[in-house]
Formats: sequence, structure tokens, C-alpha cells
Amino acid sequence: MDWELVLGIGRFLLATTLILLLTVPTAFVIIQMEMKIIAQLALRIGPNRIGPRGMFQSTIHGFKVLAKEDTVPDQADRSTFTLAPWMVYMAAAMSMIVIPFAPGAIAADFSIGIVYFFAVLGLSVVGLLVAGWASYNKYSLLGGLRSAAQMVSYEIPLTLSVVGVIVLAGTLSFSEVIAWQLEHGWLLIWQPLGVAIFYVASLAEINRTPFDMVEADSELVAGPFTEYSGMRFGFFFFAEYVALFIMSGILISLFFGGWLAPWPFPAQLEGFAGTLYGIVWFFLKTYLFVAVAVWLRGTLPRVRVDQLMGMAWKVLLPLALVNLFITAIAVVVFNL
Amino acid sequence: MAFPGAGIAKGMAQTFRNFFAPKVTRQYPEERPQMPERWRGRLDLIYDPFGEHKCEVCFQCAQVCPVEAIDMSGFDTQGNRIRYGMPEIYDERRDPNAYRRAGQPARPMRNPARWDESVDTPWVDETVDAFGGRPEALVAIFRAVEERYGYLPERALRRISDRMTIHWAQVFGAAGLGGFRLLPVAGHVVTVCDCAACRFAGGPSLLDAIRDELGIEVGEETADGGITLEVGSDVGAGASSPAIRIDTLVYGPLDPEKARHLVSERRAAAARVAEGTPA
Amino acid sequence: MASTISPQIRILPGGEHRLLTEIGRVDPGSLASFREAGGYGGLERAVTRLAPEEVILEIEGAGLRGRGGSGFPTAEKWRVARDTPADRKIIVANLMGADPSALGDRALAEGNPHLIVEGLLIAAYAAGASEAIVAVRRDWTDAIARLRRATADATDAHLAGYLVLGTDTSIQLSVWEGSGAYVAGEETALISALSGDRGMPLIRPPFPATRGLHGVPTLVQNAETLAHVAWILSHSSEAFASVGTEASRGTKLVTVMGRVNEPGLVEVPLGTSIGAIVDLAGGPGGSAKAAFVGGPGGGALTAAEFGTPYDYESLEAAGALIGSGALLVVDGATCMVDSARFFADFSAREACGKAVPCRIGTRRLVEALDRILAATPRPNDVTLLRELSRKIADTALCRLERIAPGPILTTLDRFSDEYRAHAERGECLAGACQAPGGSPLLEPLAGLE
Amino acid sequence: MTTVDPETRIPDPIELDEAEEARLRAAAGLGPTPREGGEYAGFESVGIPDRPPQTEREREVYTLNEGEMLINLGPQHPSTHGVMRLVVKVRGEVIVDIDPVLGYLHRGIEKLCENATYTTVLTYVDPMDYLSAMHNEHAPAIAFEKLYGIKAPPRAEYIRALVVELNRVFSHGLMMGFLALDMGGLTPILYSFINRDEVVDMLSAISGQRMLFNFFRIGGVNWDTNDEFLSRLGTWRSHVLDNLLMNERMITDNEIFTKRTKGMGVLTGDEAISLGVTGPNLRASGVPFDVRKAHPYSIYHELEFDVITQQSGDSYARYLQRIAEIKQSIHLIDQIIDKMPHGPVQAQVPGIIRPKPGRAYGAVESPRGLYSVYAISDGGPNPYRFRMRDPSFISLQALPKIMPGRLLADTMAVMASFDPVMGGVDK
Repeated sequence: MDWELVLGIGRFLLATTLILLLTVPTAFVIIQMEMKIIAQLALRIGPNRIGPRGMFQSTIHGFKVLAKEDTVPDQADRSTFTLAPWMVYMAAAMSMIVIPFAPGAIAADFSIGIVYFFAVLGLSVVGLLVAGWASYNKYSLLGGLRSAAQMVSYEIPLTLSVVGVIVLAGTLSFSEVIAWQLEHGWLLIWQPLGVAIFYVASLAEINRTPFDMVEADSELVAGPFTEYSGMRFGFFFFAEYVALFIMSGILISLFFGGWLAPWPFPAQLEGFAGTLYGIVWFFLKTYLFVAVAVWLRGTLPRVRVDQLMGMAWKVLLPLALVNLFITAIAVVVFNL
Repeated sequence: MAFPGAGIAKGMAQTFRNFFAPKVTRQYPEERPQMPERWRGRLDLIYDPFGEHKCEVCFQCAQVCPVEAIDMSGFDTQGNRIRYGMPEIYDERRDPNAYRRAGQPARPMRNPARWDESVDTPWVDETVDAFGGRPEALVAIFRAVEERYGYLPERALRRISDRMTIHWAQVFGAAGLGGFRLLPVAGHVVTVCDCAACRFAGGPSLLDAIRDELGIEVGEETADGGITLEVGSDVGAGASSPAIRIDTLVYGPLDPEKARHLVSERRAAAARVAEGTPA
Repeated sequence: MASTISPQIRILPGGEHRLLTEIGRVDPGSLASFREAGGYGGLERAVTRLAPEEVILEIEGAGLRGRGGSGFPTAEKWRVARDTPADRKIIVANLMGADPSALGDRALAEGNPHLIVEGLLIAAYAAGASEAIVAVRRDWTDAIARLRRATADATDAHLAGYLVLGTDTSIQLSVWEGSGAYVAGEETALISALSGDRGMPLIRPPFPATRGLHGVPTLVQNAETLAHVAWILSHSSEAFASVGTEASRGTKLVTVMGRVNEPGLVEVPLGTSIGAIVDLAGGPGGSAKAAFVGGPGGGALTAAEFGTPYDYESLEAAGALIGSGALLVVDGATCMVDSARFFADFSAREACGKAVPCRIGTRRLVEALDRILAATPRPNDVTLLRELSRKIADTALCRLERIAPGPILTTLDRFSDEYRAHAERGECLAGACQAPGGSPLLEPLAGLE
Repeated sequence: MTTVDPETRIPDPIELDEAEEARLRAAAGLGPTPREGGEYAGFESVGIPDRPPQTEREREVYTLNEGEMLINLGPQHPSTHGVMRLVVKVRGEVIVDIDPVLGYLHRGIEKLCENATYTTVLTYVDPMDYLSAMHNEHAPAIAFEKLYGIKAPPRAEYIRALVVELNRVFSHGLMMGFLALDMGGLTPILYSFINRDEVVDMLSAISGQRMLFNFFRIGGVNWDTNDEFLSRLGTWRSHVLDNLLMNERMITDNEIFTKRTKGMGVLTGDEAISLGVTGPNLRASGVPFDVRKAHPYSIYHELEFDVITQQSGDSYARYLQRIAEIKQSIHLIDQIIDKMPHGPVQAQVPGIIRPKPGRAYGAVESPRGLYSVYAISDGGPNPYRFRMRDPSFISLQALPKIMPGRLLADTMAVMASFDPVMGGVDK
């Protein structure tokens, strides 16, 4: 018997289970952050009744969602209607597999991690489109179509902005990108334009304000989620926040040194201590960017759908190409 | 727009500042809002001069209220319990009042003798209104009434309570502590100062002299009704102690002889006025 | 223009005149006359050039303490009021003249009402209050009329009301009368009187600074304190602090009365000895035996203690207090037991009736003193006086109640021989009372040393 | 208890199962129950009235061409400013036509008023345009005073002007927040409400109520100012501009906001006049018409102010117009306080007013435009006819004119820039 293979399978199952288990508390933490930070920005106190300083408000929301009735519209396409939340949620959870939390704490350290990530992330658009179609509701349909247009468009600048990183680091593996950054400094310095494009495009990719066209509560009520209730809605909701976490995690992995400490000492600890140290830094940085996204949501109005598409094709895509071009030339000329 | 993104940055800076600014949320059950003095959300029934609610429990208000905000219950003139809405919301009206209105006095009136006091109620209303019906003005209103009648007639107090919708007990209590006269006095009022300054500068000897001169004790009036003798610590004699006050004028410093002279003169003047022979 | 104030208020020359300088010189009914004398300069400076915190710092630098008797640092009180979060705050100038024989507040109100109004406005600005109320004792009709006039003039001249002097500050000013009761001078009693209730003190907490008139944070300040505030802002905190002791700075209005040659109102730096104050009033008429310092709740000091400086700490250490600013000198022909009974009786008569220890306790004190005066004391009467006094002070609802037993306790300590003579021999050492004589006690009186 | 013959009893539709329904319909000579067929069936049927079109306009709106569909925005929708229904005909996301459907908040206020005495009418008009209750009371007060032939004392007029200007400030302030909210900005509305709460606390200090003030009386106002009101006014005045600035920083220069408002929903001056649009919406199109200046009522002839206008007539101009008017109102409040005379605040009027037969018209400049009242008296204690012109109703008519060709996403943003209040539209 190939013990290596069995061990590998066992390790994979354990890691994926852990990842799945991690998604729920992650969503709880981010929802709590969102409620609290937006409240503070608006001169409110925010939730403060459940638990110390209102810490368990989002948890209670989660249980409430579980307990609510799960309704299906009369004329909805029942099977796809049921499937859609699952697809969206799995897309988010699957892309979490390649997130490098710390040295040795990656569920699956693929050599083509970056490609895998973008491939899986693109799946969520299918879920949203299906949800919009199956709901038998005009708002849902419009929302689903918007999501398809928006996410497909923004995947292009998003991916192109990362190609610069790939060219520089010469790898498609997240851990190797981070290793490269340990050697050469954060990619933020090498790819300032790439960071900007990636950040804007990632916000649009996960439907965050100011690009939350898909939900757009003042126009489309709740977009594809209009007809959903109970835990099905909960899945969409969780997936949204998990996606925010993933995007922030990928952003810091690619451009902000991932699990690396912001100053070089101690550059990298060995063994279990190094893992713990990496996890601490990873979460600190990730949640910092989550907080920035929440801050943006608390401040900005939403852009219009045509302006959004225009920005993807007329601004971000050319910029990303220019960025790639410059990077490529620099790599060739300076032989990096 | 100077620089693309400058406007967004301005807004971001604003929210960032507000993140650390003091918050405006009121934590309701713990922090009660402070209601304005004129708050109309709380209903208060007006009292009649007998100290009972003026409400007749006729339900007219409850029936016409467009949003059905009024409930009440009570007793009718036959003593039957009647109800319109939840009983615990409104003070139940007591049956004596209903009987009295039905022409059957169910219990004696309070202080029937005082009921005859002639008080110019429209004038009292005007005085109350002149001060805007504010609770702060209660003492000022009392002073105006006392200036006119020489004391605070109970009927005027009832009227003030009615007009200002302040409970009778509250009005009476405030009047009782302010050093106001609640009973009518006859003739001139001679008040011998009893403050610390006068007392230690010979106030008691003045009192003895005046008592002797008038032949009455403190709190009494002379047989001819010309003068009432009182002792008070609110004369405010200050540096002219010992002093006495006749009506509103303060005389001092006095020695017993002067005081005797002053009082007898005033008494004689009062007698002349009573006889109709001007001085 | 000496006739501008009531003839009962005699202002004596000498001492350090600050608040009293303008009285008699300015026309109390005229804003122009007050402004000519430099009035409202302090307000103008505070509102247009200083931040509220700077005003408080200036008052703190001057070391001003409340002249209403408690001696609480004014700046600290303001800061508490300022830091209390509320969208509406009220400040009240206390002119209730609790002690009817003290003249300071009345002299200011009648002779220079604008000074009080100016101080009140500055205090309102510093404490962040948007409403300012002048509460005046109802007997002082002249003072009421003049203050009404002064507030109306100030509002018309944009010194108060909406957008003071064109700045962003708005302070609504009004004058209300309060009942002429002794207890009404107490701050919570003043607040309940202003809210149309019987003027009785309220239980603290909540303190008025957090929940006062109409449920709004309320700051009650004595009129003399406010006048000092105006003086500090128009002169300087250094000038204010140039006289007085280390802990008690500035001047104080003292009403000297009783057996002195020239009873009246003097203004002296805090820390002046009591003997010197008595000398300003023409010296004691005859031989001074003692002085009651601090009005009805004050304490008795013997003539030997006349060197005591007149300031908060020294007087408190001696068992007396500044209180209402009254200083009553008595001579050898005054019976101290009878005097103590007089003050106790005053407190008993003026008790509002809310707190039982005050309403019943002071009555019992008077009864015990009556028994001693009648030479028919119970053996434990002196012990009763001491213990009951302590209990009244301990369970007091208001400050006036807490200090009420002061005269009894101090005379018990300092003139125990007179008590002994009255109680045991029925004899008045001062020869003032008509002592019953005879019938010596079977057992000695406990509690007297 | 009466018994019902099961044969003749007409069952409730909900009780019918399909077979029985078919049997009954056959018995009644009706065809089979119409069932929607095809994948898009539901989309076409929803929103179309199940009756032949009554007017040419209705036929135009409810006839669908290839690729078009109807969407109901409202009456239950997060951002319709109350319960309003817009039937929007769209091609993709591009609007082809709009049909505002009204009446979901109709309470029959005019009829209620015709059955109330003149004095009590003033209590019924409050919930009309609930964001400007003071203005709602002002117009009938003016009309009834003309009808009855009395005048309010000068101080009352000043107090009236003061409270209506305060009302205008918070109403315009809320518009800023709602406009941002309808574009997805969560925070500005809360800043607006901070300001509104302060003003409302102030107005409740003078009137005793927070929202429906019921403060005006025929021949005066209910109460004089008190210290609580004035002190709150002063406190508020000291920082109102800072509060306003907080929102301005969030909105005015924000690129996303300007992109979505500049050039959007352009209403030219001529169009606005021909539609009858008034108030800030008209002035934003460059027409200097302000009732306070054109037909001065109350004490506005004694106050100094200019009619503010904007030129472009788009959503952004309407937004800027509101901000400018807030500042103008604050300036007016300063003047009013400065000039306010002393005296009584209520003229002598009997409890029940019976004006001589006649008619009167009272118009005020409300935050939403010309709000006016026309009352006819037949000599009785109630108005014989009581008619109100609500400006939001007129403003909404501009929507079908300016929205076609725009995107669905802009419907709400443009509607919010007109600042309609459904309580007033539906009466």
C-alpha cells in the first residue's frame, strides 16, 4: 500500500475539513466587524447587547438565519434554486484551499495555485447567475445578469494585474511568491500599479461597495438574493464575507508579503513557531484590508452599472496591460 | 475637482475622523430622553376646584379620537362601572364626583367657609398667563396675588393649580414654604425682626415694648382691628438692626421708646381712617 | 448716589474693595453706566477671545472657590458640568439669601446687578450652559426689579440671548423669584422650587450637575462667586490671587453685626483675622465675649480666638465656617446657652420637613436646651445634644441640615461653664436670662467636662 | 343562524381547488382559467392592469414591444420614499417609459378637513407632507385668516417664520442624506438625522410634539418661545454649519456622486414651468421663483434675502440648491431672531369659527415648492371645500419626462433629487 498516498489523502481531507470549518467563524468575525465599524463611522454605537460589547451579535444572526423558514417561490425552478447557494458557497470555500496562512499551513500548496484560485473564484458567477434565473423574479434576473457581466469583466484586469507578479516571481505557487518576497521585498514596491488595479478589481469581483451592483438594495432590492430566505440566503451572505476574507488574503499574499512580518526580523522562524508567527501576521494584515473594505462601504455611494463596466474595459484593462508590458520589459532589460 | 480621487479622499477622511468621535446614540432603556417641558405626549387630566378630575368620563374624546389613542373607564352617575378601553391606562374617576355633578352632593366640601372668598378668577388666570404658565413663575404669581389680596386665598390657589395644571398639593406645598400668608390679616401688620442681627442688638426689647403698647400678643390683632403683631426673620434689617417692619416699610435702628411711638402713631392713624377723619 | 441701595445695607469703608467699588457709583438701572465703568469687558473678552476651557483655566489660576459656603473650587465644578454630555445645560445664580441677616448678595443685586449677570454669562459660556437663570429671594423686590431690568438690557444689547456678541454662543437669560425660606438657598431645594414644587432638597445622587432642573444638568452658583468671576475676567487671575491665603484666595463679603460700633458690610481678603474684621466695623461695642461665624449654622469663637484667620480651612478647624458670610459679635451680657437655643430654634422653624432627622431632631435639640435653660435637665441631656447633633449631621439630606447643630456643639465646647451654671444651678453667668435659680441637681450632668 | 344552500353559496376563491373552479367557471359560461404559458409568461402579466387601457397614455405605457419588460418599483421597495409604485418599462436596463401609480397612502385628508371645524383642520394637515408639518399648517392658517378676516399679531408671525425656516433646514438636510442613500451611501443619511434630531427636539420644545407639531392656530401660534427652545436654538446654531459640512464633505465633491448626478435628470426651465414644478426643483433649473419673494406672506417682506438659483437643472444642481437654501434659511433665522418684536402670540378668536361665505387662497414656499390651500366657506363651522396643492405630486410628473433613455439604476437617484414625500402626494 502506498502510505504516502494515504497520508496525502488524509492530510488533504483534514485540511479541507478545517478550511470548511474556518469559513463560518470568518464570516461571523467579518460581519461583526462590518456592523461595528460602519456604526462607528456613522457616529453610532452599533450592536452592544449580545455578549460582551455585542461581540456575539453576528453569531446570533447566524443562528437566526438557521431558524428561519426556507421558502421557495411558487414558480421558481426548484432544483437550480436550491443548488445556487451551494455553488456560490463552494466556490468561496474551494478557493480558500490555496490560501497560504503560514509556512506549512496551506491546505494544498499547488504549483499552479494562482491559476487554480482564479479558476475556482470564477465559479461563483455561475451560482449567482443561476440564482438570478431560478428565482423567477425580475429583480433577481437583472441582478444575476449584472453579476455575470461585472464579474466576467473584472476577472480580466484582475488576472492581468497578477501576471506582472508571476513574471517577476517566475512561479504560480503562492508559497513561492511569498518566498520571493522574502528575498526581494514586498511586491508592493515592485508592482505599485498592479496593487491598485488588483485592489479595485477585487472589490468589484466580490461585489463590495462601491461596486455592489449585484445587490444594489436601492435599485434591485437584493439582486439575485431577493427571493431567498433562511439558510439559503445565509449561504450567499456567508459566501460574500468569506470572499472578502479570501480576496484580502490573496492581496496580502501577492503584494504585501503574505505571512511575512513587515520588518525583516525575525525573517522566518522554523517549525511550529514559524507557523504560529506566520498565522498571526497573516490574519493581522488580512483583517486590516477587510477593515479598509468596510471603511469604503461606510463612506462611498455605489457607482452606476455602465460606469462600472466602462471602468473595467476603458481604464483598468489598459492600465493592467501597460503594467504587464513595463514589467516584462524590466524583467528582460534588467534580467531580474 | 483638483485631483481625481480627492473628493473620495475627503469623505474617507471625514468618516475616519468620525470613527473616533464621540457617538450620538442614545441607549434607550438605560438613557431616557429628556422630554421638553411642553411635551404633549403625556396626558394629564385637569382638576376641578374640589380636587377631583374634571373629566366626566363621557367618552366623547375617545370616540372622536382619529387614531383611537384614548381609553378610559369609570363609574356613571348610577354607580355602574363603565369602560372604554383598558382600565389601567387612566386614573379611575371616583364616584363622589359623579354624584355631585348629578346634583346629589355626596360629601361635604372642603373648607366651606373659604369657598365664599371673593377672588377675581379672570384676573388670576391673566396673571398666570402673563408668566407663560411656567412652573418657575409660581412664586412670582403668588407674590402678585398676595400683593392684591394681602394673603393667598385658597380659591386663588385652586385656580392657579387648575390653570397651570399643577397638582393642588404641589401648589399648596410651595405656597406653604415660601413665607406667604395663607389667612387674611386685619389692618397694618407690624413685624418685629427676629433675625440674628436684630436679636443680639436688642430685638426682644422692642417686642416687649410693642406688646406692652398694643396690649396684644404675637399673632393677635388689636381690638379695633387696626394693627396685627407678628414676628419674622425675613425683615432683612441688616445694618439697621434692631428693626421692625410696618406693612412693607422697614424702620430701624430703633430703641424701645421709638418703636412704641411708631406703633402708637400708626395705630392712631388707622383709627382716624376708620372714623373717616383724615389727619 | 448712596441711595441706590436699601438703607439697611451699610457698606463700610476699609478692607479690600473689589466687588463693592462700583456700588453707589454706577446706576444699577442703567447698562450704559455699567459699561462706562468697564463692565462686560470680562464677558466680551471671554466670549470673543477665549475658549471655554481657557476661561476655566483662568478661574483655576485665580484659585476661586465657591463663596456660597462650601468652598468647592469653582473651576472644578465648571469642568464637571462642561464634561457632562447633554444637549442642554442650565446654570442658576443663587440669590436666595438663605440667611436673612447676611447682606452681601443683596448689596450686589441692588447696587450692581450687571456684575452678577456678567459673571453668570461668563460661567454659562465656560460651563457650556445655554440657559441661565437668576433665582432671587422674593422679599428683595428692589433686587428683583433691577435684575429684571439688567437681564432685559443685556439681552437687548446682545450680551445675552441668541448669538452673544455675534459669536456662536447663545445663552438665554431669565429672572425667577424664589420663596423666602432658609432652606431654599440650598441648591437642590432651589431646583425643586424652580420646577414649581415645594422648595425641598432632593436626594443626591443624582447630583444637579448630572440631573437637575427639568432633568437637565444644572450648575448652581452663588451670586458673589459669579461677581468674582466677572471681576477676574475683567482684571486678571493674578490680581485676584494677589490677596488671601495659599488655599483661599481673593476677597469675601462679610456682614459684621451684633455688638459692634458700626455694623455693616465689609469686603476683606480671605485670611484676615476675625479681630481685624471686627475692627473694620468700628471695633466691638463694649467687651466682646465671642463671635458666631457663619450664620445660623456657624460656630462660636471666643474672644481669645479672634486671631483666627477668616478663611475656609482655619474656620473649619475651629468648628465654625464661612457659611453665609455673617459674623455676629456678642458681648459679655449675652447668654451663650440662650444664643445656641436661638440658632437651633431658627433651624427647627425653618426645617422644610422632608428629612425626619432635621424636622424632629432639631426640635428635640431645642427642647433639650429649653430644659437646660429652665434648670430642669435630664441627666443625659448634654450627651443627647452631642449625639443627636452628630446624627443629624450624619443623616443630613442637605448642607444646611448638616451644619445646623454647629452653634450648639461649639458653645458646648467653649462655654461649658455657662451650660453647667444653667443646668446645675439655674443661674445665668451672663445675667441675661431670667434664671429660675435654686434646686440643684441630685446627680451631676454627664457629658460636660 | 341562517343556513346557506351549498349549491347557491359562492365559495371564496381561496377555497376552490382547480377542478371545482373549472366546474364553476364552466357553469357560469366562462372559459377555462387563464394560465400563463411559456417561460416569460409571468414577466408580461405582472404590472399590466387586467382591463383594457383607459387612455392613450396608458395604452402607450402598457404595450410591450420586442425585448421590453415591465418592472414594478414599489409599492414595497426599499427606496420609494414611502409607498409609491413606479411601473417602469425597460429594455434591458434602459428605461423606455415610466408610469407613477399613486394612492397607496391615500387617507382622504381633504375630506377629513371638510368635516372638521376650521380650528381642527390644522391638526389634520400635519401628516400630509410629514417632513414639513409646519408648512402644512402655515398655508391653511393663512387661508383661514383671510377667510375670517383677522391678522395674527406680529410676534406670532415672526415665530411662524422662525419655525417654518427651521423646518426647511431639516427637511432639506434629510434630502441630502436620502439622495446619497438611494445611491448606496449608508452614512450621510445618519449624519442628516443627527441634525434633524436637534431641530426636532427644538421644535418639540416650542410645540410639544416631535414630528406632527400642531403648533399653528388661526390668528397666531399655540405658544410663545421659551428658554428651552431658544437655548436649544442657540446651541444648534453654534454647530449647524459644521454638521452640514460633515455631509458636504461626504457628498459634494465625491467623484462617484458627481458622476451619478451631474447631467442626470436634466429639467430645463421651460419644461419645469410647463409641468408646474415649483420650489427648489424649479430654482435649480434657473427660474427665480420663490413664493416668499414673489408673493410675500407672513413677514418675509421684512427680511433680506435673494432668490437662489442654479443653472444646469440636473440632479446635482438640485442638490446644490438645497444646500444653498439651508444656508439661506439659517441666515433668515438670524434675522428673525434679531428683529422679533414683543407682544402677544395669539389674536382673539372664538372656539368655533364661522367665516362669512367666501373663498380664500393661502400659499407658502414649502421645502418641496409651492404648497397652497384653497378654502371655500358657506358660512358654516366647516370649510365647504378644502383643496390642497402639494408640490411633490407635481414634481413626480417630471419623472416620465426625463427618465426615458436612462438606466434603471438612476430612477431612484433622480427621484430622490426631486425629494418627493408620498404623504403629500397621496394626501
